[in-house]
Amino acid sequence: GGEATDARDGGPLRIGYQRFGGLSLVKARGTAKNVTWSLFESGPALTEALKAGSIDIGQVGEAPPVFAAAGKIPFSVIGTSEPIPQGEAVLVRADSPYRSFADLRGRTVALNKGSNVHWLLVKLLEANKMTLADLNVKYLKPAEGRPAFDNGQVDAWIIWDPYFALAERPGVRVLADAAGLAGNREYVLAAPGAVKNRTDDVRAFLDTYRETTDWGIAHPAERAAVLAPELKIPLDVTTRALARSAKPLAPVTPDIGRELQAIADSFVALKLVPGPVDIAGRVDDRFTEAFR
Amino acid sequence: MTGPALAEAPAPVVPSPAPRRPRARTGRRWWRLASPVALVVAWEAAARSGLLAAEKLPAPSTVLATGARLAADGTLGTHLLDSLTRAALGLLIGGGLALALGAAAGLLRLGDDLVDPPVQMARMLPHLGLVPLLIIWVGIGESLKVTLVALGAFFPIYFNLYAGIRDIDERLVEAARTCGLGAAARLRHVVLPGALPALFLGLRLAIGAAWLSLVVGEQVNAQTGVGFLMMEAREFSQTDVVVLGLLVYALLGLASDLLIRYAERRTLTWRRGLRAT
Amino acid sequence: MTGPALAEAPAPVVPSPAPRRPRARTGRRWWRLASPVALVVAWEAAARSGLLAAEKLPAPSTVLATGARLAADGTLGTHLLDSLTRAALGLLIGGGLALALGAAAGLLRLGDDLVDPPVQMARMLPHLGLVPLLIIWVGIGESLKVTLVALGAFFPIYFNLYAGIRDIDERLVEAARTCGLGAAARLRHVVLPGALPALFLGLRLAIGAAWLSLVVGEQVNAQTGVGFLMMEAREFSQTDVVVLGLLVYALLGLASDLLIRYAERRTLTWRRGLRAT
Amino acid sequence: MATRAAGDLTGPVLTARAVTRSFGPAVVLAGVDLTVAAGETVALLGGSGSGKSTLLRVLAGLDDDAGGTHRVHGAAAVVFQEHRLLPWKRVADNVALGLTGPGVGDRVDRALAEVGLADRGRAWPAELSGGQAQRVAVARALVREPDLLLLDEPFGALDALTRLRMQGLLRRLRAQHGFAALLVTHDVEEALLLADRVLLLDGGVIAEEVPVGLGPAPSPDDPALGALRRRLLDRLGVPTS
Amino acid sequence: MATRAAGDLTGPVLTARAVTRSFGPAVVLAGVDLTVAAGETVALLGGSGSGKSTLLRVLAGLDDDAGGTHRVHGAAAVVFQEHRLLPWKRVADNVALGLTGPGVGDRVDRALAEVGLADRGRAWPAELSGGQAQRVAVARALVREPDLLLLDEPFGALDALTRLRMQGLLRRLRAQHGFAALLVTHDVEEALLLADRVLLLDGGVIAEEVPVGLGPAPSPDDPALGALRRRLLDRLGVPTS
Ligand SMILES: Nc1ncnc2c1ncn2[C@@H]1O[C@H](COP(=O)(O)OP(=O)(O)OP(=O)(O)O)[C@@H](O)[C@H]1O
Ligand SMILES: Nc1ncnc2c1ncn2[C@@H]1O[C@H](COP(=O)(O)OP(=O)(O)OP(=O)(O)O)[C@@H](O)[C@H]1O
Ligand SMILES: [Mg+2]
Ligand SMILES: [Mg+2]
Repeated sequence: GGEATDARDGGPLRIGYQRFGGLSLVKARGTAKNVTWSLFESGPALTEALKAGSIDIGQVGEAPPVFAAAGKIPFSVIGTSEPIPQGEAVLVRADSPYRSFADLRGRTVALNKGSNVHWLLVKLLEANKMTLADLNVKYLKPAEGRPAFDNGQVDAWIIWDPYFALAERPGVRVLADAAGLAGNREYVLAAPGAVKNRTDDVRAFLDTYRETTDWGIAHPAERAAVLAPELKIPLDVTTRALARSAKPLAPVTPDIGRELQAIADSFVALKLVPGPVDIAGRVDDRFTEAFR
Repeated sequence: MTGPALAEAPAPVVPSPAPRRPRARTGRRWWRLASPVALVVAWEAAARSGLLAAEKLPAPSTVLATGARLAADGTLGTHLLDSLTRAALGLLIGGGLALALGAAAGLLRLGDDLVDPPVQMARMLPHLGLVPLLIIWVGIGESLKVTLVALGAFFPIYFNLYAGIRDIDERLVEAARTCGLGAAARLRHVVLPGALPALFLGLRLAIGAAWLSLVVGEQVNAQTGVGFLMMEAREFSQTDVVVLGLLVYALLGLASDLLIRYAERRTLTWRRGLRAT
Repeated sequence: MTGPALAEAPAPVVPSPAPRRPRARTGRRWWRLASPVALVVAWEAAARSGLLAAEKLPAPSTVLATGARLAADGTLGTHLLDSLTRAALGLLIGGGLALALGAAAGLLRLGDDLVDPPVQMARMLPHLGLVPLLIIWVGIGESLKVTLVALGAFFPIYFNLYAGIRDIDERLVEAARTCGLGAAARLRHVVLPGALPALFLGLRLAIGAAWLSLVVGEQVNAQTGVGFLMMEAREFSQTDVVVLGLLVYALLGLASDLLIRYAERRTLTWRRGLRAT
Repeated sequence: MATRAAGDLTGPVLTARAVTRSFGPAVVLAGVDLTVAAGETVALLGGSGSGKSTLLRVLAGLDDDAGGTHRVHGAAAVVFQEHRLLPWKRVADNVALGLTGPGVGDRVDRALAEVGLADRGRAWPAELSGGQAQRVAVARALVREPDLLLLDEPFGALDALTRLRMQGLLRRLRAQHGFAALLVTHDVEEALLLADRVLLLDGGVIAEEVPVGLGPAPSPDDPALGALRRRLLDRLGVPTS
Repeated sequence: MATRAAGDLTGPVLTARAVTRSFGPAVVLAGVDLTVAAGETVALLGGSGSGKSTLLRVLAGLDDDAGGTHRVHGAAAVVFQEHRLLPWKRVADNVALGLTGPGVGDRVDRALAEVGLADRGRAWPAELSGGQAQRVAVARALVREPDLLLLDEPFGALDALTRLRMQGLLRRLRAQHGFAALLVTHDVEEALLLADRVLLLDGGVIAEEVPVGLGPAPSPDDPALGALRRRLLDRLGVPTS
């Protein structure tokens, strides 16, 4: 029941962010005024707080909005980013015999459930004419997937940046990324109360967000220098991850709605989410100005 | 009681009129249901009247309906069975280790010096913190879940057993020694029965800890189990299934408690504590 | 001891030659460090020799170096302080509630009937399962973490207190009654000291549960705390920091144990249990 | 020596009517009637397991399952058959249990001195010998200067000398403070030396009542005492050659 | 009646030399020398807190902190001052504790019958009266037919009649089985009636040794007994008019 709690006028805007999402640069540079920051380990955890009315604005990957909509969580999609297909990938060990995703038939694959990589998996299966039954899927959070992958308990790991960049070491090979398969955009979600009652505050914040993102794209070296200590990741890893994953913001358009709806329908068909989901109707374009 | 007459106190053999006690106790047992029932009724009323928003806490009737649905299609049964298997296995392993080490530390000075300090240090290690290491050591399969349960069950049993053994009246042990009981017999006839109440308490806490650990464990690469059911429901904000899971845990808690109470009644008939007044 | 001579047993006032005991006990306390030290040495040796791969378990020296680094830049201190604050607050709240309810249930028949059944049901609810509901009820801020700690700390204290009260020798309570002690005075002079050993045990278990709960709690929207530090390290597979976190927990466990042992020694001087042989 | 208060004048300090108590099918007390006048000392004899301790518990108001009526007028203090000292309190604190007001420390010290344990105030109960613990329990009862003392074999674990001293103490304090006492004892001699009246509990009822009336400080060699002793021992089934 | 085994012929069943024990600065036993011959009954008298129970514990091998040497030749059984029954075992199981072999049930039943508790075998210790519990403890010691019985006031909580019976029982069993006994008692009469020798513990040492020699079944009216009694009471500090 967010409406009552998230419309507190005057108070700081409550932002939920994930490590390495576009918002973390805003947090790291401290450019936004009158906001509070909450860190979440994954998209599903962030949408859960959205449901509880604990945050006003949050940023997630591709799949979480679909799962959240399936969970009848009240929110609207108010912004997105350019596609980031190089920001997620299927990793295998370099000395493994797998040359393509199809070689993984019958193998164990680890990924985080309900995240952007989940959609990538669906697209990979589709592209290779496989089904979920052809793989032995292990749902592991990033923190669990890494040791499992490193110790050979799974054959492949589908993961996003920065965990992707962190795991990308000698001995690890990228089997495939999302290029040509999934958009891997970031989405900005907002609680309905904030959208309705604090339109101006939200807009001001989004303006800051876009300015900061643009500054980052213009100053990649400084951006990495600011973010590395905030993320507590080595500078070279940060630089590499940012180089491929930091993309400009984009406004939500009907196309975006259709893209999301396709994901949702596909998930429904695969029975990954219960019941039909209307995600296109969640797209709210009243803040598009801020993202152009 | 062997008979109404006392050998050396020839009290008149008048059977006492009304054995009220057992009746009163049965009455009391039912009366203990009052507060849970009242809680559920208040909860249902609050939900129906709209005082309690459905997404904050669904009404008990909703939860029960969900439960009936999941039970009917067999989902609940499967998940429950898997969770129970893991819990039982983990309890067995963790409890067995706790019994062995707790007895060693409680009974033998050498055991105390060797076993207790590392256990004291390990006691505070939270399972969740161990998960990444456990993944490396035991993998992400069933053994991970069972290990977590065993870890959770170990400590309450170990500590209660240790304390229970240390609490035993030394004078009784001495008496047993003078009766010619060797170490093993003393263990069986004095230490074990004396530590039994504490052990039961440890078992109770261990069962709770086992479930808690299982919920942690069933978050990691599980496809079955009540913990998985709840986590999945959490992802789709199906609060009714989450609450159903909690209800299942609560009922399991109650069932295990009744079991332990029964075992206690069977084995601890001799006790008389401070009766509540 | 007031003096060497016993009033009615005019034993010769020969001071006994060697008060060996205290010395022996100190010796024993140091000796208790043997097995933890041995474990650490074996671990270091295994790591150095390459028997234990660094990503399986980093060497103690690596962990210590990491610890020194984090301690030097103040990170460790800040996180520790935040975790300690949360743990203390939660322990205070959960422990206070447990004391009140445990005493009510242990002492009063009405309290037992009203309080105990719901507590028995709630006992099995795993914190993690409650997290989605707690997020809705108390939000994702500090109160969530404190609530989780309080929940974790509640049950061991409640159960041990309850059992401790039930275990008190009824005959001592009777004696106190005949000495004119009212309910409050009996509580203070008989029930409380009698239940104190059990209460200490409950406190030990509660401290462990508090940390465990905190690790769960510090996974949800925390920016500080040892749990957060570990989670962050986990995400980036910094095994040394994870192990450092575990080490911090272990040391906290040891510290709290020493504290409680000290408190026990102060308050439970009168006890003599089965001495380990 | 002060005069003993005449019970009949000030009214009874303890009345019990038709007290019954059974454990399951076993009836231990089948209807006990009992009156103790103020200042009077009554000794209660009876075989082992005849119900003496049970009766004392009932009279002390500790047994809710007993039938019949009983009443203590004034304050009562109890010495149980086991010492029942709180193991977590030092001897002096055990004696002081429940006492308030100024001068408690002094009173406790005096009571301990009277039972010959002046220097054991700071000992733990577990450090006492059997007889010492029993004397502490007696001190704990005496220090509260009650109207009625209920004593369950208070001198059972004492050697002859200490026993005599304690008997003397009891007699002296009774003379000073005029309290009444119900004394369970196994020692017929002790009953006759201390009591104004001896009751015999048998078959769950008071089977015999023997007034003693030997005066305030009887001598053990009084011939009247010999006769009484023989009568009581006879009644108890002890062969008296 | 069978003849008592002459201790000097078969060698001592208990020897103790220079036994010492102190608690902190308080020396309780300052060097006790003691020998008990096979089949001999020795009574140990002493003031309350003089160290009798401490000595018994040492002799039973329960005290590791004691100095000196002591040895029991053969099997010993102990009756402690408190009954020390295991609360979680029924009376019969308490008596049977540690016994093995066929016929244990019968032996236990017989022992319980001998102490007058034939029908309480299935009771819990908490359901016994003080005297009953003490008798069960005696039965537990007797049933194992030891070479040496260490008894710490075994009859302290018994009424006159039961006490006489128990004394008779002890005498009878000793005659039958020829065991030796070290009997701590507060009752000088009892000591003289049961023992071959009476020891007096005082100041941490055996201060006095009195051979009794009244024959196997002395009468309480034996004039020799009167003289011995007076001597012992004198030594204990009790005024004997
Ligand atoms: N809780 C109980 N349950 C069953 N029987 C009991 C219980 N308490 C006492 N009894 C029985 O009641 C009878 C009377 O016991 P009580 O303690 O009053 O005897 P007593 O006269 O004090 O004996 P003693 O002189 O040996 O102390 C005994 O036969 C005892 O076994
Ligand atoms: N654990 C202990 N710590 C300190 N002093 C003790 C301890 N145990 C016994 N004592 C003291 O040792 C002395 C001897 O005690 P013991 O029990 O042997 O006396 P006893 O002769 O059996 O007396 P009683 O006839 O009263 O039973 C007593 O003064 C007692 O206070
Ligand atoms: Mg009695
Ligand atoms: Mg003694």
